[in-house]
Amino acid sequence: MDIFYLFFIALTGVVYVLGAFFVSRLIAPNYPDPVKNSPYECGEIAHGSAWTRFNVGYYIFALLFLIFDVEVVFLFPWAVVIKEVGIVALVEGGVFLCILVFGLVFAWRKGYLVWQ
Amino acid sequence: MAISSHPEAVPGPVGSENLPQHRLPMPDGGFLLTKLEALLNWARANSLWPLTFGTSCCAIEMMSTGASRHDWSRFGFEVARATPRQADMIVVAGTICFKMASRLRLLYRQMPEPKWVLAMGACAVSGGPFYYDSYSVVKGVDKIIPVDVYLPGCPPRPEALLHALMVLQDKIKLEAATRRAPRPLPDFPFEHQVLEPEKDFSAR
Amino acid sequence: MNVLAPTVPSATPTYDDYFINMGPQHPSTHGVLRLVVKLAGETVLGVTPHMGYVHRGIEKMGEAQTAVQFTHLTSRLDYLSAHINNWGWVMAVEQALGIQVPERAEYIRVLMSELTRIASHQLWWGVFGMDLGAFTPFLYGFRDREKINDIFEKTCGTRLTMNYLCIGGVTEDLEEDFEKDTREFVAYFRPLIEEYEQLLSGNIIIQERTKGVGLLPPELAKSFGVTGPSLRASGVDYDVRKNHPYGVYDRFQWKTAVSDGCDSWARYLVRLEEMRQSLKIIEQALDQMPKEGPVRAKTPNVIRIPPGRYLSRVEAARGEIAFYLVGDGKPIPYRVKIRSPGFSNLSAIPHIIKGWRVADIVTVLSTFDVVIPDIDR
Amino acid sequence: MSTVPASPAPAPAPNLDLKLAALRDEGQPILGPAAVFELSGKLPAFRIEATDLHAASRKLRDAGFDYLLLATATDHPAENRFEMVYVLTNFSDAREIALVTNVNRNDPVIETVSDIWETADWHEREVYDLFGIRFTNHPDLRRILLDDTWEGHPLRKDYADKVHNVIKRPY
Repeated sequence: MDIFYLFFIALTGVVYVLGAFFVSRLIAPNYPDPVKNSPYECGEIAHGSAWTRFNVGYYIFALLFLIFDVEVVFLFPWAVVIKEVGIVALVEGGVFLCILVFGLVFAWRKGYLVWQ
Repeated sequence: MAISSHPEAVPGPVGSENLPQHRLPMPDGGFLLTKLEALLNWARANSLWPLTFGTSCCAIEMMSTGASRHDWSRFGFEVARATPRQADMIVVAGTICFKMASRLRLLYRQMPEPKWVLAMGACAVSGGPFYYDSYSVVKGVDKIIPVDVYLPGCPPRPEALLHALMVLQDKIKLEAATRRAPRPLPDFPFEHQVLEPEKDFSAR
Repeated sequence: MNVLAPTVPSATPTYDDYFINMGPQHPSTHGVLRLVVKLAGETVLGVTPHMGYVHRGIEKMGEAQTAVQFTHLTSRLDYLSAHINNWGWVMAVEQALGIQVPERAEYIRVLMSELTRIASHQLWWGVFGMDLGAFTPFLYGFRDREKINDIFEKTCGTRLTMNYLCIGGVTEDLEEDFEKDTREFVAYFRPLIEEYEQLLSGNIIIQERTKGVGLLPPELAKSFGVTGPSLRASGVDYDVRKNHPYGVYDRFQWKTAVSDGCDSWARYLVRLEEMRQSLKIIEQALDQMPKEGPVRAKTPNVIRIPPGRYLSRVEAARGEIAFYLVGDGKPIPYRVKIRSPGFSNLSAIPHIIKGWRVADIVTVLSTFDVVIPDIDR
Repeated sequence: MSTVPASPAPAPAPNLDLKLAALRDEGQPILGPAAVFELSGKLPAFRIEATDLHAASRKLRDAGFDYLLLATATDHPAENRFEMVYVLTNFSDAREIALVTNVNRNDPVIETVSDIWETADWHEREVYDLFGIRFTNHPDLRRILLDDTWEGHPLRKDYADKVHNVIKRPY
């Protein structure tokens, strides 16, 4: 029976997204202009290409953010069911968090949190 | 319930109280509005996002309008976006010089389609105190981009800016919402000066 | 090659530096100033300001308008210290004509200038908070600034570009309840500066982003002609009201806000302290002011500027503004040069921002309190 | 169009008040006989030749005038000269002295003082931008306020602008 609910949730998601595109195509005025698609550079004409070799520091920060963001995503369902599951879930959550805190301390000690 | 203080505004057939019908002879707008367009215009008019664009003294009065006493977020203008991508209108607050004109024109063209311009202050309307004897001030923004509402004053009071914004809202409520053609750009002879940032650092 | 062997980091950086444009339309440049920034990752290799986007040619207009007509343009130069600019220009013409301003007008000029200075610092404080990401100071600062605007509006008629000071004194006498309003404002605003301190100064983020950022050594500041609170925050005790007194400033007891921190934090604290000193000056001026008397000296019908060179120097909210005037006996000046504080203050920024990060450009630019029409004229 | 008297009688005006006399007595020995004290208006000035401007500036800088207030020019087309003015003061008691030199209008070139006071860098760029006076061995002489593609120098008296419609004041 709950398959139907799952299908219903997926349906509303798809309808919601496609609907937004369809309505805007129907109503929003659409007048493409080459200048309108040019990159915005504070009022100036963009100069040079953005396809340059970036500093590796950005990659590290992105990686750290990704790790802790995904961690939070895991914590949400865990927090919802923690009452039914009881102590076991608490311990597992604690272990999961400790591993990640250990990763944070490692990054901190190595000095990755400070921009070089 | 008169929406705008426009003399010839004639209240149309009775619509629902918060979606008024309006009949006003407009050069480029529809004459009698349908329901959907009234709804769209009403939604757009009450959520206009200005582009943060202030060059001189009028910018301070625009900030005062955005601040706590003359709060313009009561009318839906609060979110002042820094990029033209998310802005609905430009409040040209301050003097526009020839060097800035091509930049303003580029910003206007980079804005998505339903866009409006409010020329705030005497400098933007006609060059203001710099009309005579100034070699570098454009005498009026309408030589660069099409302007919807002109607001005199040097600088205009925040209440005057609020009234001009309400006049702009009334104007939006009368326009044809869906197939609104972009207004033609006036021809402006000064082309954009190309950047050479390398030159800035070669000398040092 | 053993894949796991640690690779020695190459001497040359493995990334290119690139240019970004904090262009004419940018939320943190307080107007239309373009900064071409050369970046290596986040660290700034160099900054080159480009001005002129709001260059209105006011000096050329000075050669086409009479001295009386030119006064209204001076309040549009640095519109946050409109009275002080008017005073600078008007003092230059009075010096040329040898006009003696009556006593009461001198005190009114001091009162109006100090109120303008407080209003300018309030706006600076609000926008400084907004630049560093805190939106509440913007609302606090403008809420208190409206009180000063009310006082100006009652006496001068407008809020921002008042044309109140004129050659020979002041155009109109004060409103009758000007003294009551001003005393109310002083009593209202003095505790509020402590509230400002609590709101921003205690904030760890603000301290983290301003302490030690943008160090301006005194020698560099002197050589670049930096003036105003930015210079006094670098330990140089130079204030035109003290070192080169004009008007009746030498009759008041107050001290210039000086700190030798040289960084953005010192510039921030100096401006807060300067607000307190301005309140002190306003109180003393209100007490010592002659209750009645003329507010405007008799000036000739046609004000002809005698041949010669004249210079007047005044302490605006951002620094020292000087008017250099060359007359040739005609009512229209022969040459008007406006030495604007922002122009010299901005010339020092590229030399103190090297090596800092992109976000620090915003902090330094905001603590230098840059007003663009004042730079471009 | 009457112009500023080119070189008024060097004899100081009789009612030269004490402050100006003190400045003159202080500046004269530093600058030597080449500088002619000239009081036209209220600003005490020393008129020197353009060639020894740099030396005079160096001497005044070492004598304690560590703050160049402003460096600007005035156009005198009738006498075919630009009058360069450097107002020097200091951060202690802020007494001010002006150095005044003449530059030939047809070939306006003068030596830079930006190596003595770094604020002169931008002031001279602005004078180049608005007057067209070139400064030798200036680090980066480019237009600072106007567009790089701008023709002409607006602050000259005979500046005629056909492109940006300059509207003359009728009264």
